[in-house]
Amino acid sequence: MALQSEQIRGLIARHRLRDMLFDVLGLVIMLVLLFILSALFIKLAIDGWDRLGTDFFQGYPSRRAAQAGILPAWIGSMLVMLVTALAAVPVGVAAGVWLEEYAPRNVLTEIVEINVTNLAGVPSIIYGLLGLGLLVHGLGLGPSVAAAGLTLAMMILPVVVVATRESIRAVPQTIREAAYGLGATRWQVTRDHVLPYSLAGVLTGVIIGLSRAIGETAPLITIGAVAFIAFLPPSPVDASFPFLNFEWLSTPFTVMPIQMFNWVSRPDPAFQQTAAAAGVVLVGLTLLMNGAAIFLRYRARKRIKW
Amino acid sequence: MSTVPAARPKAEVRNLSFYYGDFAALKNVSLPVAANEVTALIGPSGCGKSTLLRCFNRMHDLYPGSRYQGEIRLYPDDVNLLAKDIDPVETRIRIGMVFQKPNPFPKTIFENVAYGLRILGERRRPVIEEKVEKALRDAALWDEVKDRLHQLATSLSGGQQQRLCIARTLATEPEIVLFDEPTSALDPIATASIEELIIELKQRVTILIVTHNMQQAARISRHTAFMYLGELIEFGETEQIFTRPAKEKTENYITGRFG
Amino acid sequence: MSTVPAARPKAEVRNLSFYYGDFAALKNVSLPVAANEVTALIGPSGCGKSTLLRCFNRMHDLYPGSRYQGEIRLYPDDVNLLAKDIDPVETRIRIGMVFQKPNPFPKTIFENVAYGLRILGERRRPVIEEKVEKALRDAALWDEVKDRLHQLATSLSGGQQQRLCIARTLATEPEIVLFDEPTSALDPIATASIEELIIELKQRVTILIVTHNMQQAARISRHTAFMYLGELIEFGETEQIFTRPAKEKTENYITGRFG
Amino acid sequence: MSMPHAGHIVKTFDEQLGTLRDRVLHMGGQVEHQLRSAVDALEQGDAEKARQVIAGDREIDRIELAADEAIAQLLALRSPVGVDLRSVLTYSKTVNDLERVGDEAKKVARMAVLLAADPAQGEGLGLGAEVGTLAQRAQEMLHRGLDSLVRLDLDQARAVKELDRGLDEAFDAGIARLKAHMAAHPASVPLALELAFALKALERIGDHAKNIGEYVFYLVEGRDVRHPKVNPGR
Amino acid sequence: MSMPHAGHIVKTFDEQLGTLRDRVLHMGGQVEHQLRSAVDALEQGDAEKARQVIAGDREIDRIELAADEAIAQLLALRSPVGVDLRSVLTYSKTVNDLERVGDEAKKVARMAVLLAADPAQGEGLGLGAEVGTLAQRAQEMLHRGLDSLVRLDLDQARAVKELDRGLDEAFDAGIARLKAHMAAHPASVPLALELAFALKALERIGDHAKNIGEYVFYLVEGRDVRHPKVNPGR
Amino acid sequence: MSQTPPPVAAPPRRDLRRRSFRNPAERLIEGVLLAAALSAVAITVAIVVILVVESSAFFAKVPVLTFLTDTQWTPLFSNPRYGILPLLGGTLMTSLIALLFAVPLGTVTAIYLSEFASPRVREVVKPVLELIAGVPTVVFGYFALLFVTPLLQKLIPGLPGFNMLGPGIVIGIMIVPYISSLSEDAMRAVPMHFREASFAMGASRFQTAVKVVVPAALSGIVASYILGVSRAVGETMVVAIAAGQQPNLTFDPTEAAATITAFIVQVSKGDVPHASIAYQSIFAAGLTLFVLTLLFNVLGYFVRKRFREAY
Ligand SMILES: Nc1ncnc2c1ncn2[C@@H]1O[C@H](COP(=O)(O)OP(=O)(O)OP(=O)(O)O)[C@@H](O)[C@H]1O
Ligand SMILES: Nc1ncnc2c1ncn2[C@@H]1O[C@H](COP(=O)(O)OP(=O)(O)OP(=O)(O)O)[C@@H](O)[C@H]1O
Ligand SMILES: [Mg+2]
Ligand SMILES: [Mg+2]
Ligand SMILES: O=P([O-])([O-])[O-]
Repeated sequence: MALQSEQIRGLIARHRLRDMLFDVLGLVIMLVLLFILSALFIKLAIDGWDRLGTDFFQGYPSRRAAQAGILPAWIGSMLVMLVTALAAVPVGVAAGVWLEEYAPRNVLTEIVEINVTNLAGVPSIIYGLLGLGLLVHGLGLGPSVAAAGLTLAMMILPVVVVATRESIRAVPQTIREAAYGLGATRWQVTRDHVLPYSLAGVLTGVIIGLSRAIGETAPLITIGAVAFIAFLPPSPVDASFPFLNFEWLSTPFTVMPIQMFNWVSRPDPAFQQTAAAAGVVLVGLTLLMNGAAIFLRYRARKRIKW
Repeated sequence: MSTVPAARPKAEVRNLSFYYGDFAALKNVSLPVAANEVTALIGPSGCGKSTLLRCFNRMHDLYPGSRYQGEIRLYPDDVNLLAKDIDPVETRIRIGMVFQKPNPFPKTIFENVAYGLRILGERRRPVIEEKVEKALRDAALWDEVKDRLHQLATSLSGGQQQRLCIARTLATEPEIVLFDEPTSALDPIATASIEELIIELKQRVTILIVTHNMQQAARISRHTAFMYLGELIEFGETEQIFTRPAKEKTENYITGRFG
Repeated sequence: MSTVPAARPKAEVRNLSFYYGDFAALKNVSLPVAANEVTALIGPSGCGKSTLLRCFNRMHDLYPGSRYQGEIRLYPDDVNLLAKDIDPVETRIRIGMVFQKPNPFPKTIFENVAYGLRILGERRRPVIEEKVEKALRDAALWDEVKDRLHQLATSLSGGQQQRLCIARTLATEPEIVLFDEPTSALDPIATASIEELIIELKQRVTILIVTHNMQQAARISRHTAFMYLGELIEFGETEQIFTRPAKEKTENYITGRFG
Repeated sequence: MSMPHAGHIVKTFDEQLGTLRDRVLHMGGQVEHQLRSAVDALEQGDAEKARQVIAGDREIDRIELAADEAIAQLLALRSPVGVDLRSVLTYSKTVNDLERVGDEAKKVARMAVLLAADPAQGEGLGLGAEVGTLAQRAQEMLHRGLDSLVRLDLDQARAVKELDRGLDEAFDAGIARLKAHMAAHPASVPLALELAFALKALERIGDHAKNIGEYVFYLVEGRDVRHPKVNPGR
Repeated sequence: MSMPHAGHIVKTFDEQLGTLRDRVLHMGGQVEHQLRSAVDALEQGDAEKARQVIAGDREIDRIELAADEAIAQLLALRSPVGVDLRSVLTYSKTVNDLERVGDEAKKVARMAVLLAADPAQGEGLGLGAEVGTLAQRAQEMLHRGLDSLVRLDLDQARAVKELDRGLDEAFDAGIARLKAHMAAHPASVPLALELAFALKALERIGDHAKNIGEYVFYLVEGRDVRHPKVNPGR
Repeated sequence: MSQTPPPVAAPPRRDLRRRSFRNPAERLIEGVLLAAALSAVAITVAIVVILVVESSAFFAKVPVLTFLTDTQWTPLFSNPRYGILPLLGGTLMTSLIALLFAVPLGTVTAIYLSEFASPRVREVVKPVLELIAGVPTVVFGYFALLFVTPLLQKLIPGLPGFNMLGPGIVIGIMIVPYISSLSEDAMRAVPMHFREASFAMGASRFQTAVKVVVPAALSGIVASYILGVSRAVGETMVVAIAAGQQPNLTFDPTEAAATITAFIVQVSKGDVPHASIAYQSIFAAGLTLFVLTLLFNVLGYFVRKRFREAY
């Protein structure tokens, strides 16, 4: 032995102490973080608690804080999400599939990849400017549900693409080779294996993307969402033929976070309570969605073993 | 190179060179593959064994940047598998492959074996059931799994998984089955059953196997090819290769001298 | 069980049982480990070879929920390695380990070998340099890497990486080195050099090796232990185990009959 | 019947070992046949039969070569260990001894040819009884030796050893009688000397049979029981 | 000197093969020594030396057992293939032949004891020249056979085969002379018969030496050249 | 002995030549997928085009040099000045505060979670952190304005209601989970056998973490910082709500200041006529922001790529 065991024991004791210190440090930091966050949420809940009631969900915005409700906001949010999901999911998943399963190794692929990565990092407000310039004015959609939905769709597209790619990448190459080895075509391999096995991951990504979209404020402000909307958009479903109605796409709208922003910005503390109430709803909604995503991923991990 | 006494060749590699980009992984390899026999490819790491094996079912076509030169003729059709007008997908249906790590699909045992049939457009449930059973029997797995056909394949042991992969390959009745180090992830007992299975299978199919384990080549193959740095150094009957190899390189390799 | 003719035991397992939770992975195993000899553990998958090996350096302590019962005595100190008052870290400094897959740290070759020394608080550069060189020489790697000590270890070939891992372990001069299937990821040539190395190393250290490859146990070990379902079935001189095993189970296993 | 090489997971290995074993036993049968024919030829003065034996030795040689090649292949391709290795080594040694027995049978047959050419002389030697006893014992030993190998029967193997003592005594007695006869009938010397060699051959056959019995011990118990004087118990 | 078993990555394997080879060559040396002593004893009528030879055969037996065990271990632990396997098989067969040579030397020594007890008789036999020639040839063959193994020298191995022919002729001549002598001097029969057996032993030694030469062909070229009649070319 | 194989009824051999009917379907699918992938490129192009086109009208009126060097940003004044520096300063200050807060906390948390915490703690804490990362930013804006700033006002008397410190810290809190989660992923991706090798040599947990795991995951960790910066820079709602709307070139964190993003929101909230200079100015500001984040993103991309190649 190079060292005497006495020396070694001393060394080990010192190392142990350091381990313990770091262990405590880490735990403390984490607890503090969690404490701060829970304090924040608890304050939010306390502030908004009184306003949370059925009226709140069924009421229209009002000049009087005590009567202000979020009906148009949450319906607006739902409609915008519908557009976003319908636009972003198929395109995002398809793009992810192309990148992982089809892309040849060439410049085009590299360009697409860099673009996706970059888009994921572009601040949301830039998407707002894009929506404003391209959709609202360029295509003349105006500050409508359609413009909002598409703007958010562009924003979460990279999220969906990246989530799709990552969960597809988790499918081992050996599984693909097994299927190809049996004589499957590229699309058969994708359809029968890659997509089914990565479905949970894709879904997780979609939910996380949508939950981001539902809480997003800045881009929608930029494209001109109005905070004060005292009516509902026309229903998408008609009683008479052709049963579907697309008028809602072109109506002005508001959404939850904008509503909340509007209330926060008012100096009146009563409105701030209302804002808190909206905040509680918003946090609840996103937590629910994220929770669902986490659960899905957890279950998928448990179910699929390679 | 020794001449092959193989009565009926099932395939024949002729002057095959293969390039990953600019790197020549195979250099002018020629090799017969006797029908209904086991032919083993041995050689040190990176000598091109797997590369050669994967030429047979055009696996390289899945990845960009590689290039074939030369022929692999398949009999009795007498076509060149590497020709431009040959469909790699069709090739893979007729030439099956079993991989190093058991890689069952994360589906049920039944669905794993049925998959190849479904690809071929088989829809009739009774036909599928019958063929799945036959394939599982051929892979000496039926008795072990017949009561749990609808459990996940991943619940099987390593050796069973590998036999399942073999059954999956057999279900579509390929003419040649390629094995790429099929037992290197398995323990000696599972290895022995796979070896036994391979020996049995040769009655039905022609087998080409890559193995790191020289003793394995010795145990199961009729012919052995020794490769080195992308070249075929020696090809001959296995017993000759292992008792009196003609080339010094072969002798050095099999006896554990500096390669 | 055969008695051991080992002159000097370096360690001795006494009535060791080991539990992962409620599952008994080792059942009352007793086994001497002769000093400056290679002792091999063989047996089918899941028989507890790795579990036993990892008891020697208390690797199980890293994961919760396992339990030892029995002793591993280390000589000449004559202490029980599994005793509560023995620090696993100290044990690991004295008993090195080499893993199945070569796992050099993603650092330079030099830093890999120096790692253990730095952990032990060595700061003097010349001392470190000297010991690194010695360890690399002992691992028969010096000549191959002396001109590229500051390149990344991952640029080495598999066999070299494994020898680097051995050098890394040797640098801190352990008394016992544990090998868990050190060559199962390597080709025959790299395997042979590792085997040669292990045989050389026994002059310096005592070696305990787990291997799936029975021939490997035959080639390099002085004593062999055959385990089955967590029990030690037979222990004896390797040549006896392989030419005339005393137990039928051993005979069946080594000859490839149903285990 | 205990077959030490049944039950491998890889059945081809069983087959190959079985084939080798059968080959060795077949060789044993052939050699027994050669010996019987040679002895018959000697006793019956049948030169034709003796010549057949002499010619038949080539077949034995051929079998030996084939068996040795099979053994080399088995060792090269299967790396047997444990009982499998002991079996192969036993077969290898047995083949060697059987070939020697075949040669000895040929010597006996050569003697038979000589005798047949000069039956009167043969009568004169009057050694029918001795040769008969020796031949019978040698045959029995060979048969039992092979039998012990077939059945892995250590009792039988031990019995062969016992028989060898008797054979040696019979040989000594035969030689003594021959010496007396030669001294008394100088004219018989040339033939008598050949007969002595034939007796020697029969005695050697006993030794080879004993060897086979000893190999069986090695096969079954893993201990080499040859040369007990230098090798006490093992 | 070409050593077929040098240069393994695992040097222990070289060592083990080397040890086995040395053991076999050592045995060859011992056997040569036994033979020389036996022949000396015979020629010099030195009973003491002859007895040493007889006692010394135990040592040969011991070496044989040890070598066989080493071979079994090498096969079990190293699974040799190719030239390594051929070496091991060659050593195995060589050991067997050497042991037989040892036995034959013992026989010669026994004869020497008998002769020494009755020197007058021995003189009378007057076979000094024949025995001398045979003994010398047998010794040379053995030496050359072993030499061809040491050097893997096929020319040498071939030469041994040539020599065997001469030995066989010398043996036949010797036996013919003996027959004549016995017929002429009936009193010499007992000793003469023993001498015949001794000559036979020397002749057999030549055969064994020839065998060793044949094994060298197998080792070097991988073809079995024994029994050329049934085995054309191979 | 090998018997001759029993005659097997050979299945009809399939023709190996390429079949034409399969290809069109496969090709169609590939085309659709490719189109989807190209949409990412299209979006980027659209962003660049919109930003450049709209701001080129702006730069026609305001010279680029002035834009980059003027220290005043007063587009809504009657005497408008268009110097981006105050907005840039505000953006960088808040981001810096956020990073000073988030990097140490995020890193320590990541190391703790990856190397020290028991699996059970990790299984609870990690999802919680991820949940936090999903909370809408407007809610954090609320916290910054109505919780953190009042708290800070107690510690720092005289702190104005709008300041950079409060939102900076809140952004920091927001990106801690982001950094810790990405860093922890990078550390988890370091194969277990490296740790086992280190422990087997007698290293302590801390040594293993610091000398083996962190270096091996370094580029992943650094990438998480860079992406964190990028997020902080682009963060809008917190600053729009709590940092004030006054462009103010200052490095005093207790002062109020506007960021680029806050300015854009401020303009958008009002009814800005299309094609007015105010309208165009937000695109100019947006272009600046885009270029800034692009730099970070590209840097992050390459650092991460190196990390992916490590094993
Ligand atoms: N996709 C690839 N791109 C570039 N080179 C490759 C690729 N795959 C393999 N090679 C190289 O081609 C050579 C042959 O590789 P191959 O996998 O066929 O070897 P192998 O004999 O199967 O080795 P192993 O026994 O390690 O599997 C090697 O030098 C390898 O580095
Ligand atoms: N962490 C663990 N938790 C629970 N059971 C375990 C764990 N590790 C191993 N086992 C079980 O303990 C038994 C012995 O495992 P061990 O890894 O020692 O086997 P082994 O002989 O080394 O096998 P192999 O050759 O496959 O490595 C096996 O049944 C295994 O399933
Ligand atoms: Mg293990
Ligand atoms: Mg013969
Ligand atoms: O013929 P043998 O040498 O065996 O007496």
